[in-house]
Amino acid sequence: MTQAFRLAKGGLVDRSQTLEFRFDGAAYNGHGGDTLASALLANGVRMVGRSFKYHRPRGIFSAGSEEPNALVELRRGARQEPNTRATMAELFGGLDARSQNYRGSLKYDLLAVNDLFSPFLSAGFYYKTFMWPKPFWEKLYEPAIRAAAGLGRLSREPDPDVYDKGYLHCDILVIGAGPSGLSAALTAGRAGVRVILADEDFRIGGRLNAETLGVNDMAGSDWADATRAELASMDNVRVMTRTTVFGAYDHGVYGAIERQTDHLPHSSGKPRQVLWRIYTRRAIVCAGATERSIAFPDNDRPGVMLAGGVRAYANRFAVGTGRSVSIFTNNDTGWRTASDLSAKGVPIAAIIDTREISPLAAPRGAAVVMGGRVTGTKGRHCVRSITLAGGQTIECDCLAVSGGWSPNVHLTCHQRGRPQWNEDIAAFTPGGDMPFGMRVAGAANGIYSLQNCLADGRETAVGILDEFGLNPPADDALTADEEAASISAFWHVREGKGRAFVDLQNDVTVKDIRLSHQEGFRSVEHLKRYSTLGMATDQGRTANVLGLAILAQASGKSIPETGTTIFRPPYTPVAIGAIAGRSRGKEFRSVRKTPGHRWAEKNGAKFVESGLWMRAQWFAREGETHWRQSCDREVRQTRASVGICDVTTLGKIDIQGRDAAEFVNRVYSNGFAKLPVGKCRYGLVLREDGLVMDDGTTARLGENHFVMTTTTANAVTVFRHLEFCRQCLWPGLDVHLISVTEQWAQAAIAGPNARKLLEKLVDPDHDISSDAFPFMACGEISVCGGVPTRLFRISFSGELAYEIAVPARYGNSLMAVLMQAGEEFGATPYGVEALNVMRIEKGHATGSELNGQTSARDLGLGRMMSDRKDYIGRVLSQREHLVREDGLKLVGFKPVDTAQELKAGAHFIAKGKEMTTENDEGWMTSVAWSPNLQTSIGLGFIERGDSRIGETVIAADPLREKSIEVEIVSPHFIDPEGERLRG
Amino acid sequence: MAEFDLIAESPLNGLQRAFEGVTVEEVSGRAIVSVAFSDRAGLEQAVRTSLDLTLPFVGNTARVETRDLLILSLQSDQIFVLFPQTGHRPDLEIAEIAGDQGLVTDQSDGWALLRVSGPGSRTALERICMLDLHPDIFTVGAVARTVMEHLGVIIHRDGEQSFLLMSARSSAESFAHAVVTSVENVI
Amino acid sequence: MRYSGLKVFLEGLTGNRGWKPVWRDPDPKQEYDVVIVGGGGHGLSTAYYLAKEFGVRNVAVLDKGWLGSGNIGRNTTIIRSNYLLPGNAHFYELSMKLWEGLEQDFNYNAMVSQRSVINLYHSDSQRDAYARRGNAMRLAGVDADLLDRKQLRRICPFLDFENARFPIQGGLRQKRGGTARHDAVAWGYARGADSRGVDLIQNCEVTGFRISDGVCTGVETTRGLIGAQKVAVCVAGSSSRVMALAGMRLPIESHVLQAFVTEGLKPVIPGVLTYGAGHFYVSQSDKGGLVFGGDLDGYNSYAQRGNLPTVENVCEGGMAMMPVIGRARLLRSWGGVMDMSMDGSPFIDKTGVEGLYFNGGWCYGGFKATPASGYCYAHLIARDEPHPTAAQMRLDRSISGRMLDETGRGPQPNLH
Amino acid sequence: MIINHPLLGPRDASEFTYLGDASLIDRPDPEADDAAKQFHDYVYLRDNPVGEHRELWFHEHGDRSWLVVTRNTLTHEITRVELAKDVAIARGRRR
Repeated sequence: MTQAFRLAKGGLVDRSQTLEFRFDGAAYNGHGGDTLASALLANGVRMVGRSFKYHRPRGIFSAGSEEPNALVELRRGARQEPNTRATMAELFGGLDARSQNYRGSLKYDLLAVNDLFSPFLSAGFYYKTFMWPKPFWEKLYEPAIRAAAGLGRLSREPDPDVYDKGYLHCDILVIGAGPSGLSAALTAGRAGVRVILADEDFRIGGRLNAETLGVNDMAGSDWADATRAELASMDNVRVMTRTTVFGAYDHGVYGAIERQTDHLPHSSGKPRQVLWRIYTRRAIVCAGATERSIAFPDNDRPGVMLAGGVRAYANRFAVGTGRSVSIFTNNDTGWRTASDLSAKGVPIAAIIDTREISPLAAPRGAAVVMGGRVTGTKGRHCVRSITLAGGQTIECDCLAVSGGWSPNVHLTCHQRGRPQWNEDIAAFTPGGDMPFGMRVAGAANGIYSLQNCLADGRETAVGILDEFGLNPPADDALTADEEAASISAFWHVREGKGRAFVDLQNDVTVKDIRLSHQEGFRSVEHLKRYSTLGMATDQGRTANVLGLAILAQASGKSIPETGTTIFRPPYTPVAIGAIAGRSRGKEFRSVRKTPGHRWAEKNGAKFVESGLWMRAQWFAREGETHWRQSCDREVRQTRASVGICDVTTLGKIDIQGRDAAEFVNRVYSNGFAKLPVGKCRYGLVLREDGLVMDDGTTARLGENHFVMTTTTANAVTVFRHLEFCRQCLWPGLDVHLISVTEQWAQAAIAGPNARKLLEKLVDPDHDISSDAFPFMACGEISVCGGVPTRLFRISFSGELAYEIAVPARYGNSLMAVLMQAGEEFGATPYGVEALNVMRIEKGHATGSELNGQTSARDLGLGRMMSDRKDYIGRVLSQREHLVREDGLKLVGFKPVDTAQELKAGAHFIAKGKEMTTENDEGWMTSVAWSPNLQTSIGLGFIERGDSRIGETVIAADPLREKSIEVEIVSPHFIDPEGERLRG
Repeated sequence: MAEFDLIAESPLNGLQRAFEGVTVEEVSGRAIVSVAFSDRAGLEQAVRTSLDLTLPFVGNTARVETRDLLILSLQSDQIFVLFPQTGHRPDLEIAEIAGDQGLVTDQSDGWALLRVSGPGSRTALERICMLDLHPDIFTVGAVARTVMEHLGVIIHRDGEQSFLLMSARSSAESFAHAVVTSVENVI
Repeated sequence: MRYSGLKVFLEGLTGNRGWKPVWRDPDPKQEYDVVIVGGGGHGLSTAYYLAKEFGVRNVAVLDKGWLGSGNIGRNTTIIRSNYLLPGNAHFYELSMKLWEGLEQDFNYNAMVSQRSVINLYHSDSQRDAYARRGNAMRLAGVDADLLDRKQLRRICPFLDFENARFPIQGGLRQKRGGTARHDAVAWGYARGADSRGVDLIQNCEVTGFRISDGVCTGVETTRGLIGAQKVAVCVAGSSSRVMALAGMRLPIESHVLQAFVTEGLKPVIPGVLTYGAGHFYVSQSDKGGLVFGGDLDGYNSYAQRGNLPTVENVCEGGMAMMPVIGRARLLRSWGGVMDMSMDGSPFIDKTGVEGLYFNGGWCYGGFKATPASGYCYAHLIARDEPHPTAAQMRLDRSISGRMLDETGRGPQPNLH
Repeated sequence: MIINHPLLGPRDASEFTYLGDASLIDRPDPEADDAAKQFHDYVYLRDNPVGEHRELWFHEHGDRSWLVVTRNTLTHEITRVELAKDVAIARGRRR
C-alpha cells in the first residue's frame, strides 16, 4: 500500500529505508524513523482502537507518550505486548500490531452497544446497582464487567525476553533532551562534571524535531544533532536515548528504563530493557510540556487530534494528518501548527480561536473564526466535518485542537511537591518541596519560548555548577527563533449536543464531572476516584487539568481553591519484567551449596531447598522407588552402625576476646561463663521479649575463644543480634565476632560405629577415646595427615556422634573419605529427612517448634533459664502469661491405632469435645515415621502436656478430613536416658 | 595417614572466561586471614615492626610486594590479609605478625575470588555493583564490601582496569553466573 | 435516596439530574454524644454501626482531609479471614460475615467479590504451618482447604511450576476470601452513617484533647472546640501522633507500605494469590489492572511513598511466581502509612483516660477488618465493654505477655 | 535512600538492615525495682515521631557496624549518621 498521506519532502524519516509492517492483519509500509503511529497516519489509517467504557471509535490523538487512544497489542505469541502506545513504538521491519478492546472487529464492535446505553452508565453508576439478587454480582454482573473491561491481553505465556539492571552515577542528571535539556547538558558537560542526559525518544531534540524553529541559524533538528555529537564526544557525558526516567526517589536516586531492543525485530538474547538506578547529586527536569484538549461535543472522533501532534507528524515524520485540516485553539501554538502545515502543502480549512483578537496571520485559504467554538463533529469512523457555534459547518478530515500546554511536572511531585497554578500560562508549574537536588528548566518550568528555554537550561546548569564551586564554561549564547505562545484559558464548549470528553481513555465526560460534583464528590481526589478521571494508563496527562477546571467551574471556585493534581511514579508505565531484572525462575535468588554438594550429587542425593541452601534430602540407592525406603534405610543404618550427614549449613560464629565468655554468657539464657575449655554446651538464645530466638551448641576452644553454632535458618539474624549486643549494649566488652559458616565444611558422624570410623582418619597424636574425648567434648585436632579439624562430640540423632569440621576446600573430599573409611561398617550417608526422623525420635526441637511463638518453658527447657545472671530476655520471660502453669508444653504423640499416620498441623481436642476454637488445646508441630518404633510419631504443643502423659486426645485435622485418636507420650521416643550418645 | 587423603578443591574449579575486552577468572591459592583488634595503635605498631607498613584505614588497602601480601581494611576493628597459601595454618603465620594485638581467624576457605579485568570491566560491573566505580572515586587500591545480585561481595580495585571480587564460597556459582551474565549483557 | 437498577434507569432517562449528594456537608455542632476522630474506613464504619446497631446517632466523624483519604483509599482491596490465633480468628470471621451482607445492608455496591485467596507454599514445613492455620480456621468455623500442586495447577496454570527456584507445592485456600472496591466501602459507610444523622465533617483536624481529672470531654479542632461524651480515635497511620496529644505512647511504629497497579488487562488472575517464597501478592481489579504489593519499605515513615529497592523486590517476587506478567506494565505506585504494632495485631480498647477510646495498630490488615473493626468499636463505645471477638485486642496485652503474634516474629514491627 | 556512613561515605540503604528506634540502645537495668515495667516500655513502647527520628541501621552488607541515623520520617532527609558504638558509649554504656 502506498503511503498516501506521506508528504512529498522533508521530515526526519529515512526515505531510503522502507519497512513493511502489519496492523490488524493488513500490510503497510513505513520508513526508518517512523513510529507505528506516524506510519499508520502516513497510510491513512485513522481508527486504531475502541474506548474503554463506551467502545467508541478512537484514532491517534498525539505524537508522544501522553497518548490516550492509540493503544495496540504489539508482536505475537509469548512476546505479545498489550496496551503499547503506537506513538512510542518505533517502527521496524516486520512489526505486527493489532488494535484492542473490541468484540467482533475494530470497525464492527459488538460492545459499541454500550454507547447507546451511555445515559445509564454515568459516573459511578455501578455503585448504585447490580446488588440484587445478591448472588448475581459474582455469577453474572461481575464476570460480564470484567470481560468487557481491561484493555489488551497478556499472552499467558512466560515472558521469553531477558531483562537487566544497572547502576549509574553522575553529578547532574538531565531529564529530557529537548532545547533546555540540551542546553543544560552542554553547559554542564563543557564544565567537566559528570552528566547523564536521558530522553524517552529515540531521537534527541524534543520539540526541535516537531517544530521548525531554528537555533544558532541552523534548523533546530540539525542543531540538536550537532549538540548530540558534541556531547557524545565528551568522556564525562553519557547520552541515553530510548530511556525514560520514570521516578524520583529519596536522596537523589532516580529510576530509569532503557529500551534496548524494543525497536528491533528480535532481542537476540540480549536484555530487552535495562532498569537503571541513577545516583545523582543534582537533577534537572527538562521534560517539556504536554498539550491538552478542549472539551466539546464529540471531541473524541478519530481525526480530532492535539495540534502539537499534528505539527509533529508534519514536520518530523512528513505525514499529513488529513487532506484538509481545521484548527481549534485557545492559544498561539495552534496558529503555528496551521502555518507549518500550510507550508508543507497541507490545506487548512479553518482556524477557530476561542479568543476575540487574531494574534497571527492565517495561512492563505483558511477561514478564521475568532471567538469561535466547535460544537460538534460528524463522521462515522473519522471526522468528516465540524460544526461551529452559530451552526456553520466546515468540511475537514482532521481537527487539530490546542487547549494549552501543561508542564510535565510529574517528577517534581513524586515526593512531596505540589504543583501551583500559574494563571499567565493557564497551567500548573512546579511548586515547592521538590525532591532533593532537583531543578526544573524550560517548558517543564512553564517557560515556553524557545530562546528562553535554551537560556533557562544553561542558567540552571550554571546555578548548579556554582553550588559545586565550579566556574561555568564560556557563554557562547544560543540564539533561537521566537514564536508567540500567549493563551487565554478556555476549557469547554457549553453549546451543542453529544458528550464532551475530558479523559479520552477512561471515557470521562464533562457531564460525569458535573454529576460527581452534584453527588458530593467535590474534593479532587473524590472526583478522580468516583469518575475515574486520570486513572487510565496515561494517568490523565491530557485530561487532569481540564477535569479540574471543569470541577472548579461547577463548584464556583478558582482552580487553586479547588485543588491540584499530582502524579505518582512511574512517569510512563514500566514492564514488570524490567523491574524484576534477572531475578526470576531459577535465578530468583542465589543458590548456596555445601562443599560436599558435588559428592552428594554423584551419590544419588535428591536435594531440597532450605532457605537459600540446597541440602541432600535423601540418598536413593538402586531399587528404592519411594523416598521413605531411602529414609528408613538411612535411619536404621545409622542407628545400627553409622551414618554421615552434611551439616555445613548450620551457622558458625567465632567469638574471641578477653570478654568472650562474659559475652556468650549474656546472650544465652543458660550459663556459659564456667564452661571449661574443650567442652560444648547446648544453649538457648532468647529475644528480649523472653521468647526463643534460636538454639545451638557452643564450644569453648580456648579461654577467650568460643565457636557458636546457630540454626541454618537463623544464622544471619543471630549474627546481627550478637553485633547489636556487642556494639550497642555492651560496647566496653572486649569481644570480636566473625562468621565462619563458609570456612568450615561440617559433617555429622552418628551411630555406634562413629568412633571407630573416625579413628581411622584422626592423626595419631589425637586421642578420641571416650575417656579422653567424652560426650560434649570439643577440640582442635588434625585428620588425614595434618588437615586442621574442629571436632565436637555432640549428637542430634541421639547416637554416639561427632561433628567434624574441616576447611571447606576439603569438604567434598571429606564426604568421600568418610564413606571410604566407613565402608567396613556399612556406613550410609543420610539426608535431612532421616535427620528429621532421628531428631523427632529424640524429641529435639527445630524450626517447627522454635517458631518465634514459643518460650523455653513451652519447649520443656524452662530449666535452661538461669536465675543467677542477667541475659537477654530474662526480665520479660517472667511475664504472667509466659509463666502460667496451664501453658503449652512440647510432648510426643503416637497414634492409638499404629496403622494410622499423624499429620503435622493437626490440632488437639479432648475426646468427646466439639471441634471449635474454644476446645483447641494445641497443635502437632512435626511428624515422622519411625522405622525403629514401626509407628508414626510426632511432636506437638498441648496445654499442660507434661502432666498428661498417657492421656489420649483427638488430633483434629478437618482440613484433610482426617481426625484420629493419639496418645500423649514423652518426646524422647528412643533412648530416653541418653546411654547411646555417651557410649 | 596416607590411607585417607583429603583433596582440596577451589570454589569455582578454576573458572576462566575470556570475552572481548573483559576477562573473568578465578583467583586461587590465596590464604585469607582476618585480624580483629581492639587497639588500633597496638596492631599498627606490630604491623609496622614486622611488615614496615602503615595499617590502612577502612576502605583502603596496603600491599607488601616482597611477600605478595595484601591487607584489606574492611571494618574499623578488623582487616583481612591475603597472601599465598603455603601451609595448613595461615592464621598462625599472621598471628606471629599481630602478636597479642590481633585475633586471627582463618577465612581462606570461606571465599570465592574472581578477577574481572580488561577495558570493559567497569561497564560490566555497572550492571551489578551499586558503588560508583569511576576511577577518580573508586581509585586503584580501594576496597569496599557491598552487595551484588543479593550476594555480599568485597570489591577491590587492583588495577586501572582490574577488579578483585570476593564472595561467599557456598554461593560462588551464583556469583560467578551474575558476573559472567553482566559481561555477556554488555559485549 | 435508595439506589437500585430501576433508579439508575429512570435517572438515565431524565439526564441524571435527580441524584442527590451522597452525604451532607454540615458544620460541627458544639457537642455530640460521640466524636469519632478519623473519617477513614474504620471511623466511618464505626459511625455507621453506632447509629444503625447501637442506636447512637448524635455522632460526628472528623477528618483532617477528605473522607476516605487514609488507608481505605490506598490499599490492595483484599478481604479474607484466614487467621491462625484464637484472638484473631473470630474477629476476622465476623468481618467476613459482615462483608458478605454489606452491600444489601448499606445499599451501595462495594463490589465485594469472593473470588478466593490462595497462599502458596513451597516446602513441607510451610505446608505444615498452613495446615496448622487451615485447621485453626476450620475450628473457628471459617472455610479453608489445602490444595496440592495438581489442584493448584488446575486453578492457576500460569504460575511457574516448571522452572522455579522455590518450587510451588500447593496452597492454602479460603474460597470466601476475595476483594472489594475500597473507595466504595468508605462511601457506602459514609452514606449510611450520614443518612442516619451522623455528621461527617471534612477538613477538620483534631489539634488536642480536652482532658480534665482523667476524663475526656471533647476535642480541640481547626474548626473549634467540639464537646463529646465520648471520643473515639480511629486514625491508623497517625495513631502515635494523635494519641501523643493525649499524652500516650503506643506500641506502634509507622511504616510505609507500597502498592502497585498495572495497566488494564483482560482477565488473567482468578482470585487473590500470595507468594510463599518472596514478598508478593496480587489480584486483578474489575477494571482489569493487576493490583499487587509486597513487603514494607522497612523504616519508620510518615511519607506516603516508598523507594525503588522495595519496588524491585516486589516485582522480582511477581516474576518468580508468575512470569506471564513480564510484559504487563506497572502503571502507578503509591504508599500508605501503616500502624505497625509490636505483634502484628491491632487494638480496640479503652485508654487510661475515661471517655477516650482507641482503635489502631492494624498493620497492613486494616482493610479487610473495616466492618468488624467498626462493629466492635461501636460495641465498645456504646456498651463500655469489648465485643467478645475483639476481647484480646487490648493495649495492655504486652504487660501480661499474651501477644497476638501470628507470624512469631516478635516485637519488631517491620517484620510483621 | 543513601546513608552517609561516617567511615565509608555515602552508601545505598539497601546495604543496610533496619532495626528501629535508637532508644533500643538504652537497655534498662535488670536489677532495678521496676525492671519489669522498664523492660516492657523499652521493648514495646515507641515515640514514633513525625519528623526527626533517631534510629538503628546495621551495615549488613558492609562493615557490620550499627549506626544511629537521624532521619526525618516525613521527608526522609538524613541529617546525622553516627556509629552506634560511639552513641552507646556517650550514653554511658560500657560493659
